[in-house]
Amino acid sequence: MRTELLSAALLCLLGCPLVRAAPPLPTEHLTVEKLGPAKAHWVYVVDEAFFNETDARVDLFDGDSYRRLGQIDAGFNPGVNLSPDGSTTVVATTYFARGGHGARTDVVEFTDNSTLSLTGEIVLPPKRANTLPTYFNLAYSADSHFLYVAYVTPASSFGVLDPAKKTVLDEIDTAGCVLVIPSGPNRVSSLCESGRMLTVTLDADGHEASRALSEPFFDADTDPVFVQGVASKDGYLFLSFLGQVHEVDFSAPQPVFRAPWSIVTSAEKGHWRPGGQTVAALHRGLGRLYVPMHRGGEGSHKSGGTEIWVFDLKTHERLARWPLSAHKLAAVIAIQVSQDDAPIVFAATEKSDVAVFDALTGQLKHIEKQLGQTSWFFLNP
Amino acid sequence: MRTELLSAALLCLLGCPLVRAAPPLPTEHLTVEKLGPAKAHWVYVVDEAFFNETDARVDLFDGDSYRRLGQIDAGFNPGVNLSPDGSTTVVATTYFARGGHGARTDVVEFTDNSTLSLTGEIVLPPKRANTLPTYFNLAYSADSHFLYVAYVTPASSFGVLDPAKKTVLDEIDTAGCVLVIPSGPNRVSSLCESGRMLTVTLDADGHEASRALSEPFFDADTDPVFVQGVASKDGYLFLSFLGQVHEVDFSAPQPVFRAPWSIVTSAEKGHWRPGGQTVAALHRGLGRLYVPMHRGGEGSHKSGGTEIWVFDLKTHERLARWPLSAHKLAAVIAIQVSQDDAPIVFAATEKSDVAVFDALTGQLKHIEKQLGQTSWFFLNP
Amino acid sequence: MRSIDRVFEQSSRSLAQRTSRRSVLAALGRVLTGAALLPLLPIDRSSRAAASEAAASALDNPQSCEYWKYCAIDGFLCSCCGGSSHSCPPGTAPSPITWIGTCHNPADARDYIVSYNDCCGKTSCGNCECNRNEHEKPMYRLSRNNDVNWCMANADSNYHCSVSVILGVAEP
Amino acid sequence: MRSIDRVFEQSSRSLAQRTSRRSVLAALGRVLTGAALLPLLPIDRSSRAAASEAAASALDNPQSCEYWKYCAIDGFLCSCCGGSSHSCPPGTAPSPITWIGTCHNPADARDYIVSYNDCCGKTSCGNCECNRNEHEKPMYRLSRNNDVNWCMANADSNYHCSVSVILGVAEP
Repeated sequence: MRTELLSAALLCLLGCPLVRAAPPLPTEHLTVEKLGPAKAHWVYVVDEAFFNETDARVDLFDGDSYRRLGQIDAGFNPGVNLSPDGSTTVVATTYFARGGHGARTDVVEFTDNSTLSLTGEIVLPPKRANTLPTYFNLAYSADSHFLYVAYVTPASSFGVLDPAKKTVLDEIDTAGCVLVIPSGPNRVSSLCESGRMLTVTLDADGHEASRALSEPFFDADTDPVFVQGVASKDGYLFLSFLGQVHEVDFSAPQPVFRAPWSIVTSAEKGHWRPGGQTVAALHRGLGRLYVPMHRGGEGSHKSGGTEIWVFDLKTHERLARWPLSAHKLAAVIAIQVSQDDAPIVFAATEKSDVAVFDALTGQLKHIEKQLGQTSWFFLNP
Repeated sequence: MRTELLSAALLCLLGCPLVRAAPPLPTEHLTVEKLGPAKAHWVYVVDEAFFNETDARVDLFDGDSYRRLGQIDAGFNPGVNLSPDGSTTVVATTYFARGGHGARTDVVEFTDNSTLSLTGEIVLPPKRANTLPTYFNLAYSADSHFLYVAYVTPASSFGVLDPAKKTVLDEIDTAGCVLVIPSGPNRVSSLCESGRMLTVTLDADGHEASRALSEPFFDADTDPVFVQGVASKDGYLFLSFLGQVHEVDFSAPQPVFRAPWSIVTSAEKGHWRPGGQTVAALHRGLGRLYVPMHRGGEGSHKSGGTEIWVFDLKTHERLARWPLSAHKLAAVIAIQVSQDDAPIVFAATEKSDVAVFDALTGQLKHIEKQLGQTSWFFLNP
Repeated sequence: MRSIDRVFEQSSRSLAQRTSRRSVLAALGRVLTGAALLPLLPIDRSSRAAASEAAASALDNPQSCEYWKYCAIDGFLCSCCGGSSHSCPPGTAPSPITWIGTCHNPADARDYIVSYNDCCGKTSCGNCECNRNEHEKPMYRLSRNNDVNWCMANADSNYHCSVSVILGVAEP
Repeated sequence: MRSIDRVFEQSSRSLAQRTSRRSVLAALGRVLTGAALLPLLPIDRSSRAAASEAAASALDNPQSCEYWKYCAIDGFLCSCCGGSSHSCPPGTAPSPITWIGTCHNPADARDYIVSYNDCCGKTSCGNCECNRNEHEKPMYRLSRNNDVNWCMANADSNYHCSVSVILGVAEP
């Protein structure tokens, strides 16, 4: 800086009379930014801030300009999601009356995504699941009439909320099954230890109308599925620790489980594994699945990927392997892909750097250093 | 780790029958640690956690074992101090009803230093000075009967609290002067822009009995003093930006200003400067003053020291210069010294590493990496 | 190790299927109480401590993530926060509920059942982050899961750090 | 530059000696209102922006701590947080009270009076920390001090980031 100042001073000695002839810079007026219409390459980065865990936040980041557009406070161990139309960010979180201690208040806060201002809140019973972010800690019904929030005390249940009236409608017991996987206007499914899915159907007032337990679709002993499911065209898909893909069609009253397929060959199985905090991303239009993969054994299911593998959802063919060490990137523990026609992949490393790739070619476009402290989850419309 | 596991397994193949003959490890019982009696080399490290500023904390660190002994939550922009007998840590801080936003509660919290448990709090009017830590944001009277807390709204005043009854006794206007410099059982001095000191004397109930304004003892235009004063045998000393030492005797009803002296030669003046967040430490028994010093000009008063200079308080002689670059230490922005006969110096760098030196020889004893996020202030009894 | 794992997996599975919080707490209480009733064997712990200090490998160092007892811990090691591998730092409260693991101690070639309790009520310690997941399971198998905040049922439910407490030996 | 500095130092000194919060706010309000009344000069700002982008030095880059307007800023640059050098990020609120500085713009060799407002009501932005202190003074000269949280008087008084707003030119 000193050198630059010196240059400027020298410049001034030569050219100042000329420069001074120009009118001075105008007075500025302090304003508050508003966001324009949402863009396909924006992404909401959920930063757990694990080392200062009461100070989690969501950073809105632009994958084209590589700029941070704003921030939403997220409290402690939050669940975060977007409304189906993308206009609202909901944060289910816990606050303490004295920062890191004191009386607990569980709450869902609503943020207008065009202004990043809070528009309201719903105070919850102090039962909210305190866990890592997934799409299923807090989720809207497809028509936005209900909002569901997962409870674990450690008994498991969920809350049904009215996001318009900002009220709690009911609490529904899930018999040991966890999380809120929404489908249609009034169905909530939960994952059970038995490898089954519990589906509760609600009536118009948000109370339980009926429930059904599926047949087991995975084995929690031999090959459990990650709870970080990914939205597909007609439901969600779940990866297993060993790389099985369980596609679940939620378009009917009860979930339909397609025959699972494997992202690893029999030679790779058990040696190459998916892992991390967010274990896959799917471009629904192109049917491309992006999975951070690592070499590892039992117990490595939270290790980040040293490569990103790309699959065709229809043919199950592996289309590409993107090695990350060439870019000097640390292991990737969270991933997302934009849903437009010129898609980009966001990949967060264990150092909380975020890499942006061309989703079609795998070309590295940008590395945003230190986007948050521990960014483990991405949301986009 | 894999290699070690393998070694262990191999070891087991050879020696397991023998090893197995030993009884198994006993069942453990989960307990909560208590602290023994305080030791002279313990230090309370105030971590502003500036990047997650609602999550400030105080780390208790042992300068002999180099272990962290425990933690005290400190909220947002805290003022922190110890009771005169060292038994209590007081934290004046601000909490928001919703973590980073919402209704503001200003409060003083009391922690028992033998258990690190909270023992009580006093809720304040929402006027507490939100600023960087000094000894004068929050301070006990010498007999512990009163606790004073600085207010800035931006009008300045201070609160008089009863730490035994946990009540607010009064608020006293300070006519633009700031901070609470305690002396005796009932006097509070504040620093004024005019270079004067305002001293308010309280009655037995904590109300103002009288006030007096001193003559100017520094010039805020030409050579302002840092507000980070340091306790001396009979009062406090204040360094100026250019390296003047203003010793103030607080043992009489009104402060007495000794003739200032300089820690820099006329050749060094303006080129070598003190700076940082906590700009000096004093061993009161030995009369040794430790000052982080840097080369810099106007505006560099918050730059950390690249050397620590050691002075004799009586002779004003410079006893030593400790260069820090040899130890690969970043610039030192906070310093403290233990008050015992085998004293050690704690020096926090701008990277929040804490170096421990032999205070007599300058020998580096230890570097504790990343002791907090932004540790800017040390307290010890 | 497999056999004892299976016992615990099955017991935890039945636990998680229960729906009332009280019954889950009571069941976990039974497990913990049972373990606490295991006799304290007459062992000179000081000599053991000295020996393990001499070895000083990461596997033996409770301030290292590689310490054998931490095989499924996820969080900040209390031993770096003013506690130890099985004690909470001053001023925090242990979680009464917990997740359970089985870890292999290479020093005596035994498998031990450990409970990973959280210490609660102060803001995150932030030191010695450690994330190991041997036989860890997703949240639908709650008593084998280390992603949830096990301080959830504490009066002060903020998470500070984690310990690993030996409940007993798991003979093969 | 010295002369205008002196004017502001004196005005701030008299401010700080006042004791009622309302009067301090009113006085600061007068300063700000006065500045806002300075005429907007007819300048093609887009061409200026393009030119400065071309230069692209740190002195010209509002996302750099070296940017000329930031000569006494202390905190996170709002331009790295969704705002700009003189706008707050979405969903935050500007502080109505402020500290004042005089910075030299090498591009036109003029000194400008700037106000360093904080943007408030969200938790710390944490990006582009910048701590510069030209003519910054300790807390007893409050209106020249950047250590206090200038969100202190906001309804939501949490500190998020800082801006530097040109109030006017300081002719020598």
